[in-house]
Amino acid sequence: MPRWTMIEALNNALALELEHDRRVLIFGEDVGKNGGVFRVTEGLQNRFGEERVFDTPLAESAIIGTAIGIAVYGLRPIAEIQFAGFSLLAFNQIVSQAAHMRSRSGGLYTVPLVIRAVFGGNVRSHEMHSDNIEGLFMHTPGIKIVIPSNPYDAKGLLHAAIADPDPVLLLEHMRLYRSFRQEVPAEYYTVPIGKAVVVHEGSDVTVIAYGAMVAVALEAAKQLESSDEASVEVVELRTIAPMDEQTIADSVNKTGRAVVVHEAARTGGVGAEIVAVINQHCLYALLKPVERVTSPDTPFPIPTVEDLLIPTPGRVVNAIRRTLEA
Amino acid sequence: MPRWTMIEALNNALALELEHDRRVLIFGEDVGKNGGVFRVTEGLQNRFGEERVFDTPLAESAIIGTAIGIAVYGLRPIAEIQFAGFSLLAFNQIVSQAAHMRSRSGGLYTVPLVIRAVFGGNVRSHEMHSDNIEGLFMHTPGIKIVIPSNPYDAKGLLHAAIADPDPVLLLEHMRLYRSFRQEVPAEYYTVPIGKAVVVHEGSDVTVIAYGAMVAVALEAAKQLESSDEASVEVVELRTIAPMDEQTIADSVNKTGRAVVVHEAARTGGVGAEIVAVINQHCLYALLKPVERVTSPDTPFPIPTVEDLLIPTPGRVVNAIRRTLEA
Amino acid sequence: MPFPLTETMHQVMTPEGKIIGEVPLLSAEQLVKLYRWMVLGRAFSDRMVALQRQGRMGTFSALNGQEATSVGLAAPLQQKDWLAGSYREILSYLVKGVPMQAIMKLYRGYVSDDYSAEAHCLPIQIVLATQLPHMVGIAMALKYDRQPQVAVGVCGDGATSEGDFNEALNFAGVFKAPVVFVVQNNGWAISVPRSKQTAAQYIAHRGPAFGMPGYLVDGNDLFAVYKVVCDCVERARAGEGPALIEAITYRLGAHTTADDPKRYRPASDLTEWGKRDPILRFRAFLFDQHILSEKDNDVLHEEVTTEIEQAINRLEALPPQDCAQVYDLVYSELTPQLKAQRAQIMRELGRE
Amino acid sequence: MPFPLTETMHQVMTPEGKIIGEVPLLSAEQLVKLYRWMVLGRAFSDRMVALQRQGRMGTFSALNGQEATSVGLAAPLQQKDWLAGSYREILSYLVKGVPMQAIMKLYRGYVSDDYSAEAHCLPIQIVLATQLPHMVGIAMALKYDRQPQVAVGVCGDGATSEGDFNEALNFAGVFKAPVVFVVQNNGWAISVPRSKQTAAQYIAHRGPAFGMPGYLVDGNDLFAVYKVVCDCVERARAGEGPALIEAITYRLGAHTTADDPKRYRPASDLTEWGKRDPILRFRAFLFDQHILSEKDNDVLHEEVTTEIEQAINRLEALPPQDCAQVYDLVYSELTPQLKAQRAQIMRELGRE
Ligand SMILES: Cc1ncc(C[n+]2csc(CCOP(=O)(O)OP(=O)(O)O)c2C)c(N)n1
Ligand SMILES: Cc1ncc(C[n+]2csc(CCOP(=O)(O)OP(=O)(O)O)c2C)c(N)n1
Ligand SMILES: [Mg+2]
Ligand SMILES: [Mg+2]
Repeated sequence: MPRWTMIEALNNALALELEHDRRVLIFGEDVGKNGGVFRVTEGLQNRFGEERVFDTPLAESAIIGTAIGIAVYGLRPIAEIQFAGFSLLAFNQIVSQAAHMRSRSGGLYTVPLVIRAVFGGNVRSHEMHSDNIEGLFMHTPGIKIVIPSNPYDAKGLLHAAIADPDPVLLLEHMRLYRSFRQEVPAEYYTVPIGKAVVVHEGSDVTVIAYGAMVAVALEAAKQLESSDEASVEVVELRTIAPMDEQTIADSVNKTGRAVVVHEAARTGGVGAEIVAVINQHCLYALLKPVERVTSPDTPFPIPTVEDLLIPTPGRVVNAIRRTLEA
Repeated sequence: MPRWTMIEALNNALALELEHDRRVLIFGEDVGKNGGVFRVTEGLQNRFGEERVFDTPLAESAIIGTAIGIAVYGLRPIAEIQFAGFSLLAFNQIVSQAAHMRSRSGGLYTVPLVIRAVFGGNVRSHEMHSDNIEGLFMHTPGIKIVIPSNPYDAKGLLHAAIADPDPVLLLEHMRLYRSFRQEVPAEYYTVPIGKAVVVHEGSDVTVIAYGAMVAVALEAAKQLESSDEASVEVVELRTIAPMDEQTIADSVNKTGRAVVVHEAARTGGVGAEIVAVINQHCLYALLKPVERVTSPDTPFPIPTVEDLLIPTPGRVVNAIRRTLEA
Repeated sequence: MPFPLTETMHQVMTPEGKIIGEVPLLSAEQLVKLYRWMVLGRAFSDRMVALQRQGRMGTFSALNGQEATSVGLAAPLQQKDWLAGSYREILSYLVKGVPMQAIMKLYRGYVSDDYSAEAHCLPIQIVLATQLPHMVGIAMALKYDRQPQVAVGVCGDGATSEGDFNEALNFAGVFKAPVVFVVQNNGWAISVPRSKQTAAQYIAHRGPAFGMPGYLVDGNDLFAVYKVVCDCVERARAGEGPALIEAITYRLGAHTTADDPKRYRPASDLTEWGKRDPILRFRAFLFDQHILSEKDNDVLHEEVTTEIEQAINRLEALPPQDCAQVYDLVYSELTPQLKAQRAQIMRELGRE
Repeated sequence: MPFPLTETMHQVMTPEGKIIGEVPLLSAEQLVKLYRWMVLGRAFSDRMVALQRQGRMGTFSALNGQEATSVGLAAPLQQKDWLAGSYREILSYLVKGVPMQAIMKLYRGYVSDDYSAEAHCLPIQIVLATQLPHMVGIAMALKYDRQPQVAVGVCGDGATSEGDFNEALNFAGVFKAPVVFVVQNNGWAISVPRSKQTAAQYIAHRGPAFGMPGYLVDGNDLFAVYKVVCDCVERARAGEGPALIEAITYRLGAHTTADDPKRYRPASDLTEWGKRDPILRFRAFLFDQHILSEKDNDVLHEEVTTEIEQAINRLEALPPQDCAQVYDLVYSELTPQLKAQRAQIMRELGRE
């Protein structure tokens, strides 16, 4: 089996889709000849032609707006927003249009649209380039939000997103793009949307994370387990919306303690919803307040301080310890 | 003291501001001759001239974008977005620009901007006109979000928002605009931003609400108190961000039970953050899971069903009863 | 060479009913059908306003005065051509094949599940201008799919100030998409006059700025609108790219049933524009040419009234909106959250 | 009458250095100062790229090739005029009075707290085109305040496709705001050529569409840019409203240090545009006119290098960024949440 980075896995998935389904179109800023600023669409225009893979003018609202039309028509657009932070310019098209088309038309029209966008910190990017935006979209019924943590899932979730009849926002973490390789089947497969997964079993405390924070959670788990301090279960969400409440509840009801980790700011983030889910399903099992380890309630941390302010294994360990205190 | 509707109270506040501070400018769609589609700016252009109170072209992003420039320059713009749902078109200007200007400029520039917008259900409005958007903005450090529940607070909070050196989103509930009158001083006064208030004391359970849901919560409290079922404390947030965690915590630590009520959809809404706050400060006092009574995770309920799907006193009573079950 | 900044207003018939241009080649039957649509549009609009006053409909936007543009922009389209517009375009929607029931259900506050797939119209748009990029996308898809259809995107003069209007035109130009943009310039965006909406002399001048022709047309002249739309649609169909049409018309009524235009515009405007009434103008032509008699006209009006009343009766005989339906329409499948929320509300409403 | 769709490219000096227009009235000293800015811009840009390669700076966008536009758009401004642009406009910012330190701190990943109030520049914009409505707002405020200043908003060719670009122009026209828009059309938006950005022949044609004049200028001709900007700025200052200027130039380097232009553009382009190098062209003029000698030129280059190296030394001598500062900059006062979060991180970092 090939060993691929997340970029290679995504590129392979896109190529498979273009090959097998003529309805699939890929577009956005610089996705054509340039192959995307991170090379996720590398070689695709060359192989499948300018009609299938093309650059657009620099206008995020129109990228999503036209993609909605293309999807309503019956094709399978995959629109790239060059950096997730710039999806704010397409916010209305995503939230009031893509998400509502099915309801507004009484079910007549659907929007089988995939929006891909990169985000994520610890890479010393400029303002808005690293912004974690999942929390801004989580409050919008009608869209699904997916964030993979590894090449295998990235490919499988992308295939699932394209097959999904509803709009899916696939957020790809910049730091995971090339940081490691993994065995990835070269063939088509899907990873289900809407399902979380226990990536590490444990019994004393549950850490819930997604994207790049999964590795941070696992590292914290390793540290505490090697010092025999605690047995830590790590739940990876993979899908932010709709959230897999069952998997979270099962784990926390087992361990009685929970720590939520995300890279986004704290207030009103995904972590708040996770705490609400735990409150609803696990209150009687809960021994300590759920801890939220997040970035601060500031604009996304600037390069010189991001490594301090984005959750680190050390801060997750501290939080876990707080849940273990008598 | 005059008895004013919320519209009259807001109109009076705007007039006072225009009178006393030449830096105050009011603009937006139809705020001039027409006095706003709800008459909040009625008579102001006539009295203060077209330079102070003026209509703009129909473009929400530019309304907020120009308002940012006007605020950075040192004036005190009050920009109206005709219906809060259309603020999605200005989402980027609010979230990446107004909210970040202070940070981005190292504190050199500030954005003393007030954005006023109407929203709210149970009025049989068209799509997007009733949308509760506070949850979409709550995850953005750098802005404040204020939602009054009565004419007195509306006026005082508007004055406080204009005096605030940072951008404030003032969301005015359509149903509260004219539904009742209240004694309102004709003089300048402020109601503090960032402070919640106990609007009704009780001892068995805390209901946390804001905007039009305050009356719904109070009605539920009345019903349960008149049947001697429970003594209900009602906390009104008034400010959504930054949230007054202390007032919430004090009440829930006293009662041991909590119900959160909002008109917005459930997932990722303000209610999730409130539950997270309660989890953090009150877990050991909490006897039952916090209940969230909200609108469904659908686009805002359409006119024929909104009275059923937006929280009602009956549904709040049911939720309170669930928190009281053995 | 850039497309020119036109200052020529296309006109076939003067407000006085004098033919000064080329009358489109249409049979008597077709002409009466177009006229019937205009009459139906106004009657429908008046009836909806009346129903709103009685609390039987939600806030409604009358289209009176804009019948020629509304009909003229939709009539030249083939069934599989696509159309999208706002609340002011409902007559165009009816012409395009959307059932009256779909429109009425919307304003009655029901789920809008009566749009027919055959009409190829997107749901009535509320967020101004956002439908235009959708139509560009549909046009791009048609082109990709080698289909001979076109897409027509309509909006008001106010909506042209939105970013999406401009982004849509720019995309259409770049992708040479078979899309035609029609601006119903009715002089007002609620209380804001066209003169305060843009400093440009004509909205049509936005066309050349994005690499497409921009046309001006007398929007109260059915023949002129029909003709210019035909030309642009055929040009797009032939692969020659998009076009922008500014139809100059006037909103004779209030913006909506919640609006009071006396607050912001002089009554003299109405007198002025009343003289250019698109229906009277066209009717004068039909009478003149003996295509329609007074008697035919009366019959036609009666038929139209009956059609509308029957639709209202059907509407008001509908069972109340099932509140469970709104849960089912969010995604292709209910999420666990929606399933739980739906179950809970059914329980609380005693409808388990 | 609409403003015309210009096809005249303003030029004062041909690429070969021949004077074909009116040279602005500037003293020898002023001319050398302008030249010095161009030299400093390029040296600064080259140095930043080198520092990035050594890991001493973050991703940086070279401005090479665009020195004439960058200097020519800023030099005519008075101190209290306002300016805002993107990462590509840092030379304009330096000319306008922003300390080199402010720019360097930004790219070094520090809090940008060295912008000086006197420079009247908004922070370097990252979200393309969003600064333009801000400048319209500032211009509206200046007008309201009866101040004689103007605002200048700059962006690239790619940014003109954004809704905000168009909304800004439209507002400027309607409010007759004293604002001048300058588009640095450098041929590319990363890998997307100008020809795919819009179907219009010139971006300048967007001006008339919004009721303002649109000018075309050779962006590698310092005199031409200087002259057209002067004219538009003075026109705006005189209360005659906004203008749009399209400066046609070329990005000689990569889009940023993370970009590889060989993937998308032919090397021949560079040869072609290298011949029109704005610095060489202007230097030829200065040499010709004996305003600058070879020796002066060498001294000037040395001075500029020293200035940059000193700034780098100052920068690298700075203490590390205090992470507590970012908490303090969000609001005028720390919220209770930020206070708690700040305290907690200080505790966890052992910095109580
Ligand atoms: C994006 C957006 N902003 C504001 C509104 C509120 N609004 C509804 S209609 C209207 C005026 C529209 O004017 P115009 O585009 O000329 O269309 P007309 O009503 O004249 O047909 C406004 C401001 C809206 N629906 N959408
Ligand atoms: C709104 C937005 N979308 C996308 C980007 C990513 N991006 C950065 S620079 C660039 C190209 C800009 O081209 P242009 O406006 O011509 O400016 P230039 O870089 O050529 O000076 C893109 C797409 C961005 N910064 N902002
Ligand atoms: Mg109009
Ligand atoms: Mg460029």
